[in-house]
Amino acid sequence: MVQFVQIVVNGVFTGGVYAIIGIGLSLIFGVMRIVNFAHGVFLVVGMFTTLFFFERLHVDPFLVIPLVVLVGGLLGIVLERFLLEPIVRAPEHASILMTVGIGLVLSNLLLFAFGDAPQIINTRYSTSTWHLGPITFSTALTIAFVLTVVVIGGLALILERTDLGRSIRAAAQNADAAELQGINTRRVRSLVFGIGFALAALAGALLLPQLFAHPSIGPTYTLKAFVVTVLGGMGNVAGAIGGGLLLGVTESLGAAYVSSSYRDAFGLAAFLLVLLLRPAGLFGRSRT
Amino acid sequence: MRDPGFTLTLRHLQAGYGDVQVLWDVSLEVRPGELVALIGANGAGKTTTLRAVASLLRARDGEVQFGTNRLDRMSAHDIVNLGVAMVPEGRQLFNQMTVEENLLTGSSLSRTRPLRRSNLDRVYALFPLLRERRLQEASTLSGGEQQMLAIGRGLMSAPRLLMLDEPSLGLAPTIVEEVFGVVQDIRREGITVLLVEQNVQQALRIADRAYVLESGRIVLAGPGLELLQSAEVRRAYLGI
Amino acid sequence: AAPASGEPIRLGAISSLTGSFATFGSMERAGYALAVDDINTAGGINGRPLLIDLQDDTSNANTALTVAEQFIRSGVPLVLGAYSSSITKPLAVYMARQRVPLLNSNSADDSITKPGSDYVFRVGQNTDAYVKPLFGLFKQLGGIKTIAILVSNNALGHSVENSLVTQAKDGDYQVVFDQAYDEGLTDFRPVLNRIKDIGADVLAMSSYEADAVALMRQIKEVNLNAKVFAGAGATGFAIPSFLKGGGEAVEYVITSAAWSPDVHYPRAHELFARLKAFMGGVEPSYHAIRSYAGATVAADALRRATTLTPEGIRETLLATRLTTPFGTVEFKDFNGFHNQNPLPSILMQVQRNKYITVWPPDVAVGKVIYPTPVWTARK
Amino acid sequence: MRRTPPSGSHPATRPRIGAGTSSLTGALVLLALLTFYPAAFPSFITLGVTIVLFAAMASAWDVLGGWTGQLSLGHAVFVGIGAYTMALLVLRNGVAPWWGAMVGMGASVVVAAMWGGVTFRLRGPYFALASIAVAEMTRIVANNWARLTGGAEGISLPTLPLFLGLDLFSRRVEFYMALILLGLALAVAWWLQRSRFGYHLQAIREDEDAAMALGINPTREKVWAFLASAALTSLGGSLYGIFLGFFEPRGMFSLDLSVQLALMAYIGGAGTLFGPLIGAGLLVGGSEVLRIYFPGKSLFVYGVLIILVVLFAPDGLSTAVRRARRA
Amino acid sequence: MPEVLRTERLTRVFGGLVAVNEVEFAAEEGEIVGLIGPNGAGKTTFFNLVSGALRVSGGRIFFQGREITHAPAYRRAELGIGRTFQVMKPFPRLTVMENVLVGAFLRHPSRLAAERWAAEILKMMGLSEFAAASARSLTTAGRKRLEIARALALNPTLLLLDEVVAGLNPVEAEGTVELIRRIRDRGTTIIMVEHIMRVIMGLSDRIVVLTHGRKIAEGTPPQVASNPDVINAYLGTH
Ligand SMILES: Nc1ncnc2c1ncn2[C@@H]1O[C@H](COP(=O)(O)OP(=O)(O)OP(=O)(O)O)[C@@H](O)[C@H]1O
Ligand SMILES: Nc1ncnc2c1ncn2[C@@H]1O[C@H](COP(=O)(O)OP(=O)(O)OP(=O)(O)O)[C@@H](O)[C@H]1O
Ligand SMILES: [Mg+2]
Ligand SMILES: [Mg+2]
Repeated sequence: MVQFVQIVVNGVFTGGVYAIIGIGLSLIFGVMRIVNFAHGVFLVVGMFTTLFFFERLHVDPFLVIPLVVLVGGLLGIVLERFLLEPIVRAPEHASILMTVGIGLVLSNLLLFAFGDAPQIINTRYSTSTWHLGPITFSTALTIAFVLTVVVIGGLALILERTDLGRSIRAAAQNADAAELQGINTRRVRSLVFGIGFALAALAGALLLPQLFAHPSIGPTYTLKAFVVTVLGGMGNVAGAIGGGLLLGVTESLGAAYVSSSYRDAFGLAAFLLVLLLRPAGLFGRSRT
Repeated sequence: MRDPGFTLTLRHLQAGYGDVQVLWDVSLEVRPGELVALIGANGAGKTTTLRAVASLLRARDGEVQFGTNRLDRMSAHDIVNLGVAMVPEGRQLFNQMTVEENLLTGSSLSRTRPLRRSNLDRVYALFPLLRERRLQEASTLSGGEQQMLAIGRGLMSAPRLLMLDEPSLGLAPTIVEEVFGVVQDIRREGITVLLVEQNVQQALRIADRAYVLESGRIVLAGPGLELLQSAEVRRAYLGI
Repeated sequence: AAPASGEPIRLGAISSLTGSFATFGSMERAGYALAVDDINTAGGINGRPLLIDLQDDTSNANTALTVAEQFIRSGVPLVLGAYSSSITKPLAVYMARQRVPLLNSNSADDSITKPGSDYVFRVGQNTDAYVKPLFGLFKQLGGIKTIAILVSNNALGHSVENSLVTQAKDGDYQVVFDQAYDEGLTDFRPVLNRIKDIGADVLAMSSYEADAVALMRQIKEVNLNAKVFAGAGATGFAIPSFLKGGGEAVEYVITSAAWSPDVHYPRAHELFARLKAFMGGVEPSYHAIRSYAGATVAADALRRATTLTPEGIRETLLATRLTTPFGTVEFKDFNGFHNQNPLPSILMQVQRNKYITVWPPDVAVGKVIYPTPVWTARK
Repeated sequence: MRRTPPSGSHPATRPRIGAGTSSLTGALVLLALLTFYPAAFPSFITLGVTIVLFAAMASAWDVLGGWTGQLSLGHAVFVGIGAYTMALLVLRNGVAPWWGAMVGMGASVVVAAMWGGVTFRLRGPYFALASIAVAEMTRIVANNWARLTGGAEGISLPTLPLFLGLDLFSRRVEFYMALILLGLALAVAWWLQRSRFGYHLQAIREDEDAAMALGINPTREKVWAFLASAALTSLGGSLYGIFLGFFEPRGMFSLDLSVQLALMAYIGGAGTLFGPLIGAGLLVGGSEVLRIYFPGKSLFVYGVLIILVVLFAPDGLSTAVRRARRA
Repeated sequence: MPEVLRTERLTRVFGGLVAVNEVEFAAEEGEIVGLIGPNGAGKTTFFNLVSGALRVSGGRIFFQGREITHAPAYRRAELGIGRTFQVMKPFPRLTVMENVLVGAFLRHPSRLAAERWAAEILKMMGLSEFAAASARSLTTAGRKRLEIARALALNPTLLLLDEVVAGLNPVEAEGTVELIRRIRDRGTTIIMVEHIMRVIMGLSDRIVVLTHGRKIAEGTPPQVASNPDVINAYLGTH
């Protein structure tokens, strides 16, 4: 029983990390209808940025988060301005191809800048834990989890409740009409892409103390992000938490009690089922 | 309270899509407080004219001026800030947002936010159906309900100049009456109106002045009632 | 001897200089480059300089095949490469068909030389060789009965797994847990909790670079104890970044390795230092040394060959017996392997965040610390 | 005042009807020219095989992705099924590879029918995401089900019987086989361009509801398109398996491979006759050129190339060229 | 006259809203039936139910005596129900000709015959000169005609027209009215939704009035026009 609880708890906390991996992707899809294949690479950019500051400034990786988020945001805005804005009226797949290209270019730039060895940092809490009765919690995962909930909650609130949020959604759904309401849709798109990139970078910063950074690891994260967001509902920001948790727990239980070699398959099976049965995501309003 | 001094002037406007030129030479004027109708056959370029004014479409040549501002050099959202609102053809709603969210989006500029509550009440008073459907997603509204929402959203920004593109399209007769009533009310409040309508008779009846657009050129202009009597208009647009 | 001069003799080499295996490509490049330098300053191939034309396969098998065709068409008598088994295998199939020898240094999969082909030669150890010393050590230590196996779900991992299972059976050890995990975003906690539940004297693992650190960290986190934590497939457990990234979590881990600077082969220490300098201060892994050895072996064969044709070189390779800084290289048939270098591998243990060679006894420079202290007893 | 016509419009922006014959000639000339490739570039036959084979598979992808508008990012499944079925039958049952390829085609068709039947009610990006999931799951199963597939270690093909007296491992033979496959794929695309079935597919792509109102059963037509696409891709996979001689699930069922096929079709121009061919030529041939001229930087430059094409020809190169020629 | 369409207690619910409420409706061969009612009354929903674009919540639908309540949309098109969409749905990347051709293939599997048939329909709809233009470039009126043309290509027994006159000026509207008469004269039964009274009163043999999803009146144009309920709910006193 303790073991079962432990495994579920692990799943939940890993799920928190998954949520933060997916959230930027979900936002960018929800608002810009872009299926962002570069998302995982953005995350890796966040990892390397953290690494860079960590090694230069010799401070705790969690302390450089604001800097990393800022860098991510700016990069996102620049990319949007110069590469995505020009194709805003092109067919849907053009943006997919564009993000594939962006991902290749970014990961190779990382390769030139940081070399091709996997980078691992060792911090106090990389392996530290705290306990609640017989259950063990990873400190790094806990910090990541709390930050995730705060960030996603805040973002969801902004999108649902504020004028800014409504403007963002309006620009997403009908750019011309949004312009006619005085919304600067170009700026909104840049902003959203910037936020999306910043969120991915944040995820990278949160993950670095536990996992490693490598220029070519991006696609793995992209795939995870797809799964998370579909489970939670593409574009449904708050749903990403639910999607992440569901994925985390499914994988944990599957890996522990069935077989770890099929771990990813459990998540994918859940993903496919949700797609088929509730296309709007488990936590979205169903449109049918 | 009448707004002083903001006249909309189009001078020799040319515009089009891709390699197709639609507007060849459009000059017209809408003075403060006026209700001006723009009529013409399908494809004459009425919508294109409004889109060019709103800067949704770049003019190829000519000028669009509102007061002292050159609209053709501004971006669409900045024009809205000057107080020029447009209710576009084909509704153009925010489909995945609720009725109320659509309306609120219409008043998100700092200039209009203070008036938000009262504007919302006014729109709901005008179209009670919309109040009933407040929390429904715009995409699931009936055609007519969508039209009401589009007009309502346009009013939410408390404009100086309101451009309406076929507001009566697809509305039930009683509602059409109401909409034309609303248009006149709006004008009475001092808001300038540029109206594009296929319901030529009604439009000319309430318009101070009207222009007739044909193949991208203004071919006739004059007071609404006068045009209504014109043999040419009657034959070409009223089928009488 | 005087430095080589005249018309160079050209060999082809294929490695992953870009793409997902680029980490190892840069190691191979360093090894080849230093070897060519050394060979040519020492008189080259009977006076003529050696030229290794190193081409990037972009971590992609199609590209490797395209490059191989161009090499063969341009008359290269021998090709060196590639790094990843997934590229080396199709390459080996093609080279064998074209009857041009392929000299591989770094792919570890057993299946490259088992059953192998007449045209494929491997300098590096196979996974059987990685696993073997572990069991030698276990026997010496005593008190070990049960083994849990956790490997990455790829060719190398399964190859190690097979070697472990077979050799465990031969030595009468009981395999109490045996699973593979998917690479990538690695949350090992669920599996580790299972293993903790089951309990085993040895946890034998095989992982690429980065997973190895994550694995050890999470072992510490879930407080999983064993008498021995073993990196049975070398790779991720036997490279410098394992120490750097793992910190105290990797202390006492015993890993098999192809090579260490401790070994008593000639010029081993010196070469290690030169490679490090060549790579701008990055610590070379054993892959660089093995590539160096591969190039040396190739040069040796060229020197001895009567004709510089693929067939001539293939025949000379068969008679290779050469001591390199990496160790003795010869190509033998044994246990189903064909043209495989039978060099044993060594074991190193992490002690005070350094690799200390602990096995076999004749090269060991330190003593094994055994059993591994439980996590709670460490500070 | 003149009475203006009820609707105004502009002359042909896309004169497609009747364009069929000239593009047919084009295709035949192209195929004829390609038959000289091995003689002209004897050191680059491997490259030629790769280009022609990927062109054929990208064209096959395009039947579903371009003509029907169902963006699949899981077509590697069929490449894998084609390669594995053929190889396993050769290895385990001694079945000749061409029969194995036929069986693989059948297996792919069955898989496509089930896959399509289940996921075709998903629209737009959701279908694409589902296809990624299907392919990844297939990869994981193939990787783990060692008893069936040989597992993660992969399988290699030993000697193969001669095919009509030809050595299937000869690059030259492989080239002509790939060319025949490309011819087949082009024939299908040419037929789609003008047949009722092709129009049905395009109608579904443009607006499924409207298509249904015109008596088209979208699910059925999409499934047919999927079957055709899967069958052709599977043949390509069998040939690819022979070409490689060794393969493992992570390569054969990889997302990367699926994305590449889609990329080729889109870059060249999806839903056009020559688009996928142009895309394959550019991406495969181009990356070889880049590899030689930008050693170490080729993937970077490749990425830049994709970005440039999307920026300046978002509808694909063949569409851009056609537009440029008209202007 | 044989009955072409009949619905029994046809009902459709959206969440809490009953958009079509137990509607009994019938149309006979060769009739033009006008369907009117306030905005949101359920007219388009009714069309969607009859054409199969939406599933029914209750009740039954018969076409030429055959029950089609649960038949899929494409099957109904095959049987002979053609429709236009209020929110127009052209195939934008196909030419005008190709748009019609897609429908024409249903009755004419051979391409040549289909093309001939499509050309004929384009001519009838006055769209011939735009045959090679892309559907995207048509104006509102053009697109409305294209909607009709496409539906006509099916050679339908029953044609559902949803506001095909709205947005046309009176002269253009007259042209479309003329067209609709011609279609009827070829034997096609027509049900049309329209808010322009001049058009609907002039064209319809019979008019059915919906409000809040319920049928509140039915009869000849003069009967309906003078029905106080209809005046109250829809026409207004103006
Ligand atoms: N996006 C577009 N691309 C190409 N041509 C267009 C586009 N939009 C409109 N046109 C063309 O421009 C011309 C004028 O169209 P516009 O919409 O301004 O006419 P309109 O007077 O508003 O007609 P309607 O009464 O039908 O709304 C038409 O010939 C139309 O075909
Ligand atoms: N998918 C849906 N979900 C929820 N409500 C819907 C949906 N579709 C339609 N409705 C509602 O059903 C009612 C009937 O809509 P319908 O489109 O049938 O009206 P209509 O009679 O065609 O009106 P109009 O004349 O304005 O086009 C409307 O109130 C509309 O808001
Ligand atoms: Mg218009
Ligand atoms: Mg309607």
